[in-house]
Formats: sequence, C-alpha cells, structure tokens
Amino acid sequence: MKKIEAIIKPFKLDEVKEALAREGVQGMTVSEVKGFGRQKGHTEVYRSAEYVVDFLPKIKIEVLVSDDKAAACARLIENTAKTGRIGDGKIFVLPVDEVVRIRTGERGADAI
Amino acid sequence: MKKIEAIIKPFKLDEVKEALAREGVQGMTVSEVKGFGRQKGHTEVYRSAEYVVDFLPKIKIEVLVSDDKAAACARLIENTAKTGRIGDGKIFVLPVDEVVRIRTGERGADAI
Amino acid sequence: MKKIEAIIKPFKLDEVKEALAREGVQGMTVSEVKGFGRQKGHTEVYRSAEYVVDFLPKIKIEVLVSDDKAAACARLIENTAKTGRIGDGKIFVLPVDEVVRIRTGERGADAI
Amino acid sequence: MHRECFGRTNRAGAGVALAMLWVASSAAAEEANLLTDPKVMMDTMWTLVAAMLVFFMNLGFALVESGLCRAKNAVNILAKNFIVFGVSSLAFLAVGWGLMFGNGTAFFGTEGLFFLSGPDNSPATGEAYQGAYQAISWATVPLLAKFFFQLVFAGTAATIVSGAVAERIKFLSFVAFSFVMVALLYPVTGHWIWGGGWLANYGMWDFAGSTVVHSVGGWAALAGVLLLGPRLGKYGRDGRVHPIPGHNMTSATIGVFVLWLGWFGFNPGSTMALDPKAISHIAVTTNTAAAAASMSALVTAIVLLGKPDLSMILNGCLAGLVAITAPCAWVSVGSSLIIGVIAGILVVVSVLAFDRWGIDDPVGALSVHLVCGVFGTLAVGLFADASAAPVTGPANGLFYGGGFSQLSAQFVGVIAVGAYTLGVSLAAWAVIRAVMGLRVPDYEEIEGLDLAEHGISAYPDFQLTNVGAGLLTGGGGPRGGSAQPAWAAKPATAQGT
Amino acid sequence: MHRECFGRTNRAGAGVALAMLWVASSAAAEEANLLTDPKVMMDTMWTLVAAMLVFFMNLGFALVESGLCRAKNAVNILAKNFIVFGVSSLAFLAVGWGLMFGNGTAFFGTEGLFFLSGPDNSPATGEAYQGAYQAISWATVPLLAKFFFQLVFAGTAATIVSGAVAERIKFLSFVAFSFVMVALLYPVTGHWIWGGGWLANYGMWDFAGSTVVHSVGGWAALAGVLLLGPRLGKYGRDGRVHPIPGHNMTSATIGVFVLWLGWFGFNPGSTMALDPKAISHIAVTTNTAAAAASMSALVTAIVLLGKPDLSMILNGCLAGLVAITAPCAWVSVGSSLIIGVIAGILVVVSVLAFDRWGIDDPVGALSVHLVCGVFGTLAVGLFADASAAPVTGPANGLFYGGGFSQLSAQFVGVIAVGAYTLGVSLAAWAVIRAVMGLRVPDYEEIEGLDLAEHGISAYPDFQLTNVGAGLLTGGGGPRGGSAQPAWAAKPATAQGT
Amino acid sequence: MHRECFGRTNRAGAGVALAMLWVASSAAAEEANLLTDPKVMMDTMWTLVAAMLVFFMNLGFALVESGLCRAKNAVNILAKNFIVFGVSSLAFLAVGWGLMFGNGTAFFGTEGLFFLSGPDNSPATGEAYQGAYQAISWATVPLLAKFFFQLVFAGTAATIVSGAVAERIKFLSFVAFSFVMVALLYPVTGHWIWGGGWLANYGMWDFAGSTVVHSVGGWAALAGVLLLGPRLGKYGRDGRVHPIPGHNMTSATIGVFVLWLGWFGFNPGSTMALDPKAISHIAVTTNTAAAAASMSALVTAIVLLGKPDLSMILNGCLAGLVAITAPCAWVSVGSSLIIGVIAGILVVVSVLAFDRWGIDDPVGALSVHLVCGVFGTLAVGLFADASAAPVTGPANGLFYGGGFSQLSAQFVGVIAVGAYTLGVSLAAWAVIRAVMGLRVPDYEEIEGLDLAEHGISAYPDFQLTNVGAGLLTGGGGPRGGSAQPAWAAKPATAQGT
Ligand SMILES: Nc1ncnc2c1ncn2[C@@H]1O[C@H](COP(=O)(O)OP(=O)(O)O)[C@@H](O)[C@H]1O
Ligand SMILES: Nc1ncnc2c1ncn2[C@@H]1O[C@H](COP(=O)(O)OP(=O)(O)O)[C@@H](O)[C@H]1O
Ligand SMILES: Nc1ncnc2c1ncn2[C@@H]1O[C@H](COP(=O)(O)OP(=O)(O)O)[C@@H](O)[C@H]1O
Repeated sequence: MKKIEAIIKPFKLDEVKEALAREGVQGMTVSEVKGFGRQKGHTEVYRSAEYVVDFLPKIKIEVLVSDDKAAACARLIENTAKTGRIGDGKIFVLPVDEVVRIRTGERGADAI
Repeated sequence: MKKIEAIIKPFKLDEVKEALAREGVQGMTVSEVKGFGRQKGHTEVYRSAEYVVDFLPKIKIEVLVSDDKAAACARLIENTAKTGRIGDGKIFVLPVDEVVRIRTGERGADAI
Repeated sequence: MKKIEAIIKPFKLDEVKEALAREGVQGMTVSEVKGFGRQKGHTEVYRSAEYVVDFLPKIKIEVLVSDDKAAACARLIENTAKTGRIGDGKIFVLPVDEVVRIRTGERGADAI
Repeated sequence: MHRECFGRTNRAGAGVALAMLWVASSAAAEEANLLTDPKVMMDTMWTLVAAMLVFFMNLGFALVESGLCRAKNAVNILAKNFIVFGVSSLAFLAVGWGLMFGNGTAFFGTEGLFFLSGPDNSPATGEAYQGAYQAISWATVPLLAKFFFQLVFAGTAATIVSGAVAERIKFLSFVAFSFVMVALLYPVTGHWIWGGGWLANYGMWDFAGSTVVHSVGGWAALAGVLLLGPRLGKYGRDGRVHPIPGHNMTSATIGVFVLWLGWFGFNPGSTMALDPKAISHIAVTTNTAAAAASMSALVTAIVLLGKPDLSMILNGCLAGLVAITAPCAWVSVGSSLIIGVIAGILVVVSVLAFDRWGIDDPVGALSVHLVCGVFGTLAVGLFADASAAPVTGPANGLFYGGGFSQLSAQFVGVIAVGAYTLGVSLAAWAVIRAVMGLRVPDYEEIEGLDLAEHGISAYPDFQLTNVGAGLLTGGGGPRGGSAQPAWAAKPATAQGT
Repeated sequence: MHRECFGRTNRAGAGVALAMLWVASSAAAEEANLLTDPKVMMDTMWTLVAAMLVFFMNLGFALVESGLCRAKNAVNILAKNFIVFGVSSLAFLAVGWGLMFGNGTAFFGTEGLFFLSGPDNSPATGEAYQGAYQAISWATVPLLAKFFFQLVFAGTAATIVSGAVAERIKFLSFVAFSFVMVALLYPVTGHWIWGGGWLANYGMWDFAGSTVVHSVGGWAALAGVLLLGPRLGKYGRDGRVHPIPGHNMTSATIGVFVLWLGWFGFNPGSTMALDPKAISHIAVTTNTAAAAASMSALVTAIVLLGKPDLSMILNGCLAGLVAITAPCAWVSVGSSLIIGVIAGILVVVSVLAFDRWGIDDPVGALSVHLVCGVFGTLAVGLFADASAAPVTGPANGLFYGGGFSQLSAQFVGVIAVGAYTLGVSLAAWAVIRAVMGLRVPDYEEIEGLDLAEHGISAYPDFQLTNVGAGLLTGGGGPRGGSAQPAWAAKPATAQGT
Repeated sequence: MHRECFGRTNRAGAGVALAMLWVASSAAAEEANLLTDPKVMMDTMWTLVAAMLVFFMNLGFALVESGLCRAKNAVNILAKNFIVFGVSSLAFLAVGWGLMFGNGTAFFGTEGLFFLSGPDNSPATGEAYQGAYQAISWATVPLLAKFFFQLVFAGTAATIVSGAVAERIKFLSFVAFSFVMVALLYPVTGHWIWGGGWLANYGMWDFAGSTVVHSVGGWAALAGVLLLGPRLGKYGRDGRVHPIPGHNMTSATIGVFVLWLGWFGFNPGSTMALDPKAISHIAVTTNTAAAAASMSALVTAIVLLGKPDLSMILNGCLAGLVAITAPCAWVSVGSSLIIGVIAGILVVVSVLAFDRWGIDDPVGALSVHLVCGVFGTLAVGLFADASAAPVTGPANGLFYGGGFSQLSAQFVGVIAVGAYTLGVSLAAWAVIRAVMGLRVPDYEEIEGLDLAEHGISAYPDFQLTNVGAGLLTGGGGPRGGSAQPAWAAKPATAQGT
C-alpha cells in the first residue's frame, strides 16, 4: 500500500475531494499546514509597520491507497489541484507496511 | 524502526495515550485532523438553510517505535480506540530510516 | 528521496527555517502538533483547581530532500533546534517513493 | 472644568433657576432662563443620554455584521462599521442636518444648509422660536442636543448598508457611498417625514424611524446588493444555496444585546422630551415587541427546520425592534406583542426568500431593516390606537376603527421613500462603480478582504481552518452579473493562496 | 415622533409645569399635573435608565456564562441567555407582575393578575393612589416604568439559572423552566418581601435583591444541578475533580465589566427615585464592595494556589456585588468594604467546596448568587447602621448595637425563601424531566450541544482543539445519578465523533 | 428598597420639594432642602450617569489593550485591567481623594486626608459650603457623587499604564505601581490643576483631563517602558522593528467603541452639572474630534502605507478624544474638527516614531494618551474662544486673538506635570524593581504570561498558532538594557516550550 500526501491550495480542497470520491476513494484525512516555498509570502501591515509573513496556509491531504492505484490517484490529485500558478504544491508517495481499520480489525488492502 | 500513525476519534485520545504510556511508550506526537470516510458528516443549519459538513474532527497520533514493538503497539491502539461504530479510524505503519533525538544527538532505537 | 520530519520547540521555527533556507532548501511544510514525552506538561489552574496539561505545543517540519542531502539536512536541523533542554524533540527520516510538483508535473528530484 | 468659575456660574445659576421658576412660564423667557428651566434641563439630559445609547448601536451593528461574516473579512467589516460613523458625523455636520431640518421646500431644506450655520434660538420653542430649523423647533433642548441626537440616527441608517454588502465590497467605495448616503440620501426623505416635508403634511407618521432610518438603510443596501451580486460560493453552479456561516456567534450575540439596549434610546428617546408616561410606555412596547419577535422567530425556525437557530433568534429580535420603531408610541402593549410576533415570523421567511431569489445578504440586513421597516411603518396604519397612546399622533389604524385612511398614508410613504431611495442609491452605486470600482477582485475575495485590502488578519494568533469554511469551488450563481465571473474564468488571478 | 403635535404638547406642557409647580404639592394633583412634576419626571428617567442598565446585565450573564464554558457549547449558552429574557418579558407581563405586586394575600397577589390589567393611577402615590398594585405605589413613576424596572429584575433571576445548568441541559427544557421561574417562582417570594407580603411585615429587609433576585436564582439553579448531575468528565472514576476550563476569558471579563456597570442600575436604581444622597451613597457602597471583593478573591486565590486566578477575581467581583445588594443603602462605605472582603473570600472557598461535594456548577453561579446572596441578606442584620444610611430601613445590625433582632428576621427570610424556592424548583424540574427530559444524551454532550441541539458551531472558521480539551474518558463521578451513566455503558450512542 | 418607608420618604419629599422651591434660593438652605432641589437632583443624576460611563471605559481599555497584544498574554492583560480598578477604588478612597481635593497647600491636600473623613456639607456650595474639600465645593451634588465621579477618573489614569507595559511586566509589580499611582501620583498633579493648587492659580486650564488624566497616565507609562525595555523579538539583532500584531481586532474595535461611549461621560460629565448648553456643546465637540481624527488617521495611514489600517483608525479615534478632552468646553465645533484632524495625524506619526526610537509600547498608549494629551492641553491655548464657549474658562487662544498668554500657561502646566510625573514614576518603578522585580523571565515571556503567571490560557479550546506568531529568535534590540538580555544568553531558562 501507499500513502499519498498532497500539499495543495486551500480553495482546491473541495474539488480534489470530489474528484477522489468519484474515483472510488472512500476516505481521506485532511489537515491545515503552512507552506514555505518558491511562492513568496505576503506583506502585512500592523500599526503602520510592514512585515512579511513567510508561511502561507495550505491543506495537506493524506490518502491510503493500494499499490496499483497509487499512480492514478496521484495523477488525479495533480490534475485537479493544478492552477498553473506558483504555490500549487507537492505530492509525495510513501511506502506503507501495514494498514488497520480500527472498527473491524481488517488489515491490508481491505482496511483502506 | 516504524512510525505508527493512527487516526482516531477525539474523545479516545486520553485512553489511547494512557494505554500506550502503560506499555512503556515514552513519547508521541498528536495533531488535529479532519476525516472524510464512510462515516458521513453531519448536517448543520445556518440562517434557516441546511448544509452538510463532510469533514469530521479526528485526532492523529504519531508514535515512533522499534521494529519489534510495532505490531504490539498497533494492536494496543486498535483495541483501545475501538468503539465498534463507524468512523473509528485507521492505523498505518510506515517504515522509518532514521530517528534522531535532538537534545542528545542519539540515533536509532536509542532516540525513541 | 527522503522525507525529514522534525518535531521542534515552537520558538525555534524561525531559526530552523533560516538555516535550511541558507543551505538551499527551497521549501518546507510546517504544522502545529502537540507533543507528549519525557518533558512533562505544565500545571494549570482553573477556578482554584489544579490540573496537568500533558501535551505541549510543538512544531512539526516536513522537508523533502534528495537522498544525498538527507543526512546533512537532518544534522542541520538537529544543530539549530537544539537547546540541550528536555523536550527539544525528534527528527525522523522516512523513505519516499515519488514526488510530484503539481504546478509543473515535474517528478522526482526535480520536483523538490 | 472643575474650577471656581464654574462654581460661580453654578451658584448663580442655581439661585436664578429657583427664584425664576414661577415667572419662567412667560412666553418671552430669554435663553438664559430657559437654560435653567428644569424641563429644558431634563429634556436635554434625556435627549443626550438617548443619543449616547443610539451611538452605541454602532458597536452593535459592527458586531452583528462581523460576527455573521467570515473571519477572513472581519477586519474589513469592523473597519467599515467604525469609519462609517466618522463619515456620517462629518457629512451630517457638513450638509445633512441642513437638508433635513433646514427651513425650505417640501422636499428638502434650504436655509442654514452647511455646518449648522443657520440662526437658531433653541431651546426656545413655538412662537418664541426664531431660526432656520423650524421643523424641529418643538424640541425643548439646545440646538446641539438636537443635532447630536439626529446625527446618531443618520449614522444608524448608514451603518445598516454595511452588512448587506459585506465580504465583497471595496472599502473605499463603501466609504464613498456612506458619505453620499448621509449627505444626500437620508436627509431628503428624512425631511419629507420629520423635516416638515410633504409626507408629514400628507399625514404619514413614523415615530422613531422604521421608514426614516431602517427602510431607507435597507433600500440603499438593496441597491448595493443588486449591483454587487452574491459572494463567490454562495450559489453553486446548479444555483443551489450554500450557506456561508458567520465566524463568531459570540460577537453576533453581543451585538444584538447592544442593539436592544440602544433601542431604548432610539425609541423612547425620540420623544426628545422627558415625558414620563410616553417614555415608560415606549420602553415597554419596544421591549415587548423585541421579546415577542425573538420567541416567534425561534418557534418559526423550529417549525421549519427543527432546530432553535441562534442566528434566527437574533435576527428575530432585531426584526421586532425595527417593526415597533414606527408605531411604538401609538400602540398598546398588547399590539406591540402582536407586531413583534409577526415581525419574528416575517424575518425568517424573508431570509429564506432573499436567499432563494439570489439576493445575497450576508447578515440579513434586508430582512430585518427593509422588510420589517416597511412592515412597522404599515403597522402604524393597522394598530394605532389613540386611546392607548401616551402622545397624540396618527389617526386610528384599521384594527382600531380608523379604516384605511392612515394605512394608505403609510403606504404612500413606504412607496415614495422606497422609490426615491432605491433609485438614487442605484445611481450613486453605479457612479461609484464607474469611478472607483465596487467589488474586490475574485482572488482577493477568496483570500479574504482583510489580507487583500488591509494587509492584516483579525485573529493572527489563531489557527483558522480552511476545511469546510466556505472556500467553495463553485462561483457565480444565479444572479451572476458582470461583477462576479466564476473564478475559474480567470485562473491567472487565482494566485492568492 | 418629531412632529408639530408634539411641539404643541411640549409647549403647553412646559408652561403648565412651571406655572403649576407651586401648587402641585396638593395631594389631589391630577395625573396630568403629576406627569409634568419635575420629581416625577426625574424619578421616571432615573428608573428607566437604571432599568436599561439592568437589562444590559443580560449581556453580562451571557458572556460570563458562555466564556466560562467550552466552545462546543457556546451557541447553546448564548441562545439560552438570550431567549431567557424574551421568555421572562412575556411571563412577567402575563402573570408574574400581578402575582408579585397585585393586592392580595400575604403570600401572593390576586388583583390585576394578568397582563397589567388592574386599575392604577400611578404616578399618584400614598393616599392619592388608587389601584391594584398598592405595594409599589410608593414609587412616583408611571405604572409602565415600574413594570419595566421590575421586569428586568425578574429576568436577572431567571438568567442566573442558565450558567449553573450549562453544558448538559436541553435547550427547550431550560426555556420551560424559565417560564415557570418568572411566572410562578420569583414573583411569589418577591411578593413576600417587596410586594407587601408576610416577610416584609415580619421585618425582613432586602434593598435591591440579594435574596429576592440572587439567592432565588441560586436556589432554583441548585435544584436543577441536583437533578442534572455533573457534566461528563468533571469527576474521574476515582471521584477526583477534573477542572473543565472555560473557552474564552475575554468574554468572561467583558461579561463581568458589563455586570458591574449594570449593578449601578441594579442597586442605586432600586430607589426608583432620584434621591441624590441615597443614589450617590449606594453607588459608592456598591463599587467599594465590588472592588474589595475582587481584591480579596485575588489574595485568597494567591494564598491557596499561588496564582492570581482571573476566573476567581471575576467571580470575586460578582460576589461582592451580590453581597452588597441587600445592604447597600443601609450600611456605611466602611462596612461595604468589609462586606466585599468577606464575599471575595467566601466565593473562592465555596467554589472549592461545591466542586468537592460533587455539585458541578460550570460558572460558579451557586457560589456567587446563592452563597453571597444569603451572606448579603444576613449582612443587613450585621452591618445596618441607621446613622450612616441615607434612607430609613431596618433596625441596626448586630455590629451596630442592634442586637440579634434584625439578624434573626433576615435569617427567617433566608430560610423561608430557600425552602420554598428549592422545593418548588425541584418539583418543577422533576415535572419537566418527566415530560420532556432534562439532559441531552451523552454523545451529544461529548460532541457539544451546539452541533447536537442547534446544528451550528459558534466559531466555524476557527480550528478548535480536541487535545486536552476536556473530552475525558471518565464519566459519571461521585454524584452519578440516573441522568449521567458513564458513556462507556452505552457505546451504541457514541457515534458522534 | 421597595418598601413603604421609602414611600413615606418620597411622599413627604415630593411635597417638600414642590412647596419649597420658591424659597430654596436662600443661601442658607439646609441640606434637606438642597436634596430635593431639582437642580441638585438633576446634577447628581447627570454626574452619576456620566461616572458610570467613565467606569465603563475600564472595559474599553481592557479590550483595546488585550486585543492589541498576543493571545498568550490575554489573561494577564485582562487581569491587570480588571484589578487595576479595584486597586484604584481602594487607593483613591484611602488617600487619593484627600490628597487631591482636601484643603491644604498649593501642592497637595492635607485636610480630610484619609477615607473621606473630612467634614463636608455638600451639596451646599459657595458661601454655604463648609468642609474639608473646598476646591470641589462648586459642584452641586452630594459628596459621594463627587467622590465617585473623581474616582472613575483616577481609575482611568491608572489603567492607561497597563497597555504600555503589557506582555512583559510582572502582574504584582503592576498592581503595586497602580496603587502608588492612584494614591500618590495622580492626586498630586490633580490637586495642582483641579484641586485649587498652584497651576490652577497660575491660569492653566484643563477641562476634562487631557493633562490631569491622560498625559499623567502617559508619563507614568513612559517611565515604566523605559525601565522595562522592549518585548523580546520586537527589535531584531540589527535593530530593525518587527511588528508584533495583536491577537484580536474584534476586541480592539469593541474597546474603542466603548471608550468613545465612555467619553460622552468623561467630557460632558465634567461639568458635574446639568448645564444644557454646555453638555450639548461638549458632546458635539467631543464627537466631532473623534470622527475627524478617525478619518485623518485613516488618510494618513493610506498615504504612508497604502492600506486602511484598522489599528490606526482606532488609535486615531482615541487620539481625537484625548486631544479634545482639555479644550472641549471652550472651543467651537469647527475648532474641534481641526483639533481632531491634527490628533489623527499626530498619532500615526508618533506610533512610527516611538517604534523607531526603540520605545516599545504594544498598544500605542504613549502616542494616544501622552502625545495627544499634551497636544490637547496646548490646544486650549491655541483654539479657546470665549465667544463660542458655553461656559467661562481660559483666555482666548492664540488663534482667537488671545496671544501667547494662555498658551504659555498651558505649556508650563505640561512641563510641570510631565517633570513631576515622569520623575516620581521612574523612582516608583525603580523601587518596585528593586523589591519585587519588574519583568518576567525571558522563558516566561516566550511561553506567554498567561501560563507562566496565571497558569491558564485565555482560549484553551482554540488551536493557537505558533507559526509566524512573533516567537522570534532575535532578542534584545536597540535599547537592550539590563532587563532584556537576548534569550540566547541564558539557554538554561529556555525550557518553557
Ligand atoms: N521540499 C519541500 N518539502 C516539503 N514541502 C514542500 C517542499 N517544497 C515545497 N513544499 C510545499 O509546497 C508548497 C508549494 O511550494 P512552492 O515552492 O511555493 O510552489 P511550487 O510547488 O508551485 O513550486 C509550499 O508552500 C510547501 O508547503
Ligand atoms: N483511505 C484513507 N486514507 C486516509 N485516511 C482515511 C482513509 N479512509 C479513512 N480514513 C480516515 O479514517 C477515518 C474513519 O474512516 P471511516 O471510513 O469514516 O470509518 P471506518 O474506518 O470505521 O470505516 C476517516 O474520517 C479518515 O480520517
Ligand atoms: N516515540 C515518539 N514518537 C513520536 N513522537 C515522539 C516520540 N517521543 C517524543 N516525541 C516527540 O518529541 C517531543 C520531545 O520529546 P521529549 O521526550 O519530551 O524530549 P526529548 O526528545 O528531549 O527527550 C515530544 O513532545 C513528542 O512530540
């Protein structure tokens, strides 16, 4: 099994979620992160002094998929999350040794 | 070494933490995530219009353990976090190449 | 490629970020986590009753690097984040199968 | 000033006041005597305290409106609601007051137009009054007390607009409209009804401003909403309504409590005189309508949706307050209860209707101020009852044997004010759109106006969540005018986050 | 109403007022004259302004209570505290006022019972008064001013309950109890003490309501807490107390400041007359007690725990205010300082004690309103000092040479009111439990009442944390009655999150 | 007190009041008569209502200051701003009042020094007055009304300090300074100007306290800031300014609205008499200055930075209010507009300047209260215009043909008060530093004072973000005195998080 982690722009979440769901991905886990990268942060102003905020809000999606679906799934996220503008984010694919569904105790691909 | 990631229901955190601590796990890292899965979200109402919130609050636990303890530890989390109701969550076991304890510079199993 | 995850003390974030940037790391992803470990939590007081908060705020940094830079990068984080006091945190190095830059579709080391 | 000079003034003053009381009833009393006349003193205090309460309603509006919008726009809304009172203060001083209360035509004032510059010997009243502001010469208080009281009312009308156009309007465009509103829009219809203009002569009555203040604010807001179009994400591609929850129900609740308090200045204070019976009566009708409307909105929400919806309870309370504003002095406590009940139902239904019609009003300002402002104005023609009223006023209403005559006068007032205000507002908004633009670019709207327009976050130490927080993909929606293309149409700008 | 008719009224009125002043002292003055009597005018304004301040206390309670509870229940608490004033307004209008102030027996009023329907020629007082509400005929203000003032007091009593039963009670069950409270509970004991009933005749004194309002609210809350049991997670399986921190200390602090402000209406306003010496005196005793209690609670908290605990400073301030409420007009400023100091210590100790006894009161309402309400009532019997008092009142207290007589009258009042209110409240809560249930299911309590009961979050844009936020595993606790089984006992329902 | 005794009092009282009015002008009127004199009644009510509004400013300060600081210090700031009024109440009662208003020397009072213990037959005034507090005998209200009004002013001065020293000062050290401030600092300079002291005799005028209250608070704050040094992370190692954004702009905005409201008590209330013309005039000048300053600060911010900065609009409003405080009764409405415009510009420039000079004032208290307090005091010497003023006062200002004489008197006042307050404050802060320490350890500052000093978080249910929230590495900064070593220098303590 593989774990796909994708860092995307926040407003793309709904689209990506729906795309994945359409492809039969039944679950995913999402969290708020801050990204630092080529896309530079923005300037804020407070009491007449400016400062740069380096970290931009991003969404991290984690999806467990079976080995055979990993590539397709990554591709799907890539296509959906893409705007072509800097800061679109990254997708990482990590190996996973084992998966357990807590409710049933199922293991491996069944647990996804 | 292995990294165990568990997505659980929030109110199970204390129990899981205590169970792990009892088994000699000395550290863990926890974060707030939102889960999307078979457990459907709930309906909210705002100014007389209904809408569905798909993402439910979950807790993600990350624990580094030595290879030999991984299975037992995953099992322990599974048993403690289980309510038998939908949405109990998942456990993933990932391979880890290296661990460092920042304070001492210890590496590998010593660092856990 | 490797994914380096580091759990550090929050006030060390800026220093670590700058050190990494100086070494040519162009991106990273950061999130808020709570840590449980040897560093004990603090006691809080509410309406004249005391209680212990076990989980302490920590920052998790995730950086994707090519295999050859992983060790140096981990070392750099270690040195920068170290205060020598309990609770300095941990660094984990995980194997990564694939990386994609969403904007360009680049893969592998190019995508980092 | 805490000093001996004042001691002197006072000591003298006290002596004069007391010795003179029994001769002070002479119509020729000089200003000096009037100013130590207990009635003038008391009326002034009452008027000023009421004005302070109405001033405080600015806080209420700021909190209701920011609370019912998203965190990413909170600074913008707070800034708008704060500065709008600054703008109003200057605009009303500059020209609004003169247009509204200056002697002149049936349509607007022409004497003493700018900067309170007309002659005025207030607190002299009646025959004794000489000055440029005859229409408000009945109030036995100094000129500046009248001005201050009327100013806070003008500010209220302007601040109503803010909520309806929130989360997408440019800050400076709103500031510009506010100036126009208080300098030119509000005072004109105000003159018609409270400035001795044609509607007053026609027999239309509005005690504390269901029409003069609230529906005028509502019409101006409606014009803005029509030109702005809905917020991105409010309507899906299929036209379905996507509720966009507000970010802080604590703020919204504080806001409504503050407004409720402020209304005890707004309505009872509109006597501008310490008339014990009238102000007690009005306090109770005001409170009863608010309470009844809160309850009826609660019940309506439970019936329609099965949930006690706090946002609807709050809007219900405001609806009751707006509706009782016109009739508060001329209806019985029992009628105020009925008016409240109706307003509470009306507001829930009307929020649903505006949403369905594609008119996106983030805070329900139209339902509260426009719909219930109109209803309250008509309620005078339905419920007015001279036998219950502590002050003289309109003819009896339909339900109290007065037939349709008062109702039709009210109706004419509603239509005339609506037509004028909606028309001129549309023109004003359109000019502003042409000159400086009305709506922020889509990517700024997605990122939030706080960062884009103000370069600041309202809550920088808090982790704001982007999961399920209304950053929806679907743009446009049913009313999609030129101002709100689906964001996807210009990806080049979508770099914000 | 801003129109010439009013001008006429006023012009006439002013003339009459002045010309008539010197003859107005005749006992046969007609209402028209009374209404232009400066004293009636001033008393009315004072009473109404004070009533507005007391009304505003609803905001204070809403913020203290929601601030000291968890974010997941904030909407629920705000909704309860908002609607409770709506309910109170209608219930007191419908029947509460009549029961409390109507002429009748020593136990409750029977004349003019419903909807203020009794005859009444207020502001006539004394011999001249004719009407159904003799007991409050001393106040020289119009009937509706009396009503409004008393209404906001009734609302206060009802809102006190909200905090103690928070985070577990069903919304509609609370609404039902509030109605009972204001329609039947509060007015009865109120009649005993302020309505010319048996306790008044017995010689018990309570100036502004330490007993009539605060301890009555406290007893009713205690009954609710006893039947509800503690919140899940408050007590571990071993019975140890787990503090459940409130979610917003900013809210709580705003709330207490607003309450402190409101108390300047509550206490000085209870003169219902603009008596310069009395209201100045009461303002200072009230403020001094609040300040002293804040300080003594701070010191007590530091001594007991080593930390300047803000929640205790805030509760301390309220404790001082509640305690000085009964004696504020009859004790010296020095005594008010001592009363404040004692109240501040009392509240800290009593919060600890209730927690230990397994009585789970999330916001300290019992410690503040019940304990200090009782203490304040007794303080009259200890500190009353006719030589320092600006108005006549009780016999001197124990410390001022009055012996035990006043103290024992106060004691009888405390016991009688406590027994009645606790008893009837228990019965009322029990009936409500039987008919509609009292406590939300465990999984709703874990998920938070906002989502479960209202389908909404207070702060949807904010990331709320579940780590260490009181979602504790241990259920039940020492008092575990039938209402709060450990959640583990019914896993079938624990599907919420 | 709601009981027949009061009825008796009132009935009698009313009769007496009315019958006696025409003889009450005798200078020998007894206290009993005075207390039923309508003027005394009205003045008392006005004074008390104004005092309540000023009291409420404590909430405003608490919210502005906590809102403009970080979430991790919110409890600490709220606790400081809450307890400071408790401390002030006791300190002013104990000795502050006596020092300020007691008869005595040109430098401080000596009679009736402690606990209001001097003889006093207020509300008798003028010749009739006999007592220890001659300087304030001009006010026709009872002693305790005078005391309460002056107390809330003293509290304001003390609370100003809180914001400037926030986020690094020890809680108890601040409490100690506040006591000194209200017991010994504020009353002395207050005596000079309002207590019949040497500056009053010298001809310096300050109507409502630009100097007496605001700049005194500002000087005391400046002394604290100088000894404390800047917050960690405010200045980078290179000396560059790192803005540290406040955590809650909603709080800050509520705070300023509340302060604006409070100022309607502060300025118009400082008449301590219901003078219709004066209070109407002052309400309008106060409001106009606030509005104008909000606008000019907005424009200045846009010009300098291109953004409508809400924090600057808010500070601008306060700047206008502080500046108009001294001259509000003696300048025309037009002048108040100009004064406001200047204050709004001044505050923006001065915030930038203090930041550049390394004087770290988290909330802008120095810019608002010190700079604009001084400016407002001088504005009396520039804009005073007897022909526009509703009460007598200073000589005409420079711009109204009065030459430099009044301006120079104002200038002397500014310098004298500044020198005394800064000097004594520095000494007081230094003693406190020696005895109990001034600044929390660095690791407590990094962790936040809430956890370290109070063991509590303001928002425990909310996920606070540590990313980019001012937990900066660079310590020290340009002013680095002994109190703020770079944290890196003592890693042994940096264990907090
Ligand atoms: N080396 C990396 N390791 C981890 N996360 C990264 C890395 N590089 C980029 N990211 C994440 O991806 C986001 C987008 O990267 P950025 O360089 O700004 O744009 P792009 O991916 O379009 O080149 C960043 O905000 C960060 O969250
Ligand atoms: N494929 C997946 N990848 C990542 N996380 C998942 C996946 N499936 C489920 N989850 C996580 O597990 C949680 C529970 O899953 P769900 O399908 O609702 O119930 P269950 O695990 O009982 O079948 C989800 O809320 C989500 O956070
Ligand atoms: N086994 C582990 N798995 C995951 N995270 C851990 C583990 N042990 C420690 N951590 C993380 O590292 C942080 C620091 O660990 P701690 O034991 O307190 O101090 P130290 O690393 O200095 O020995 C913890 O707060 C936790 O976030």
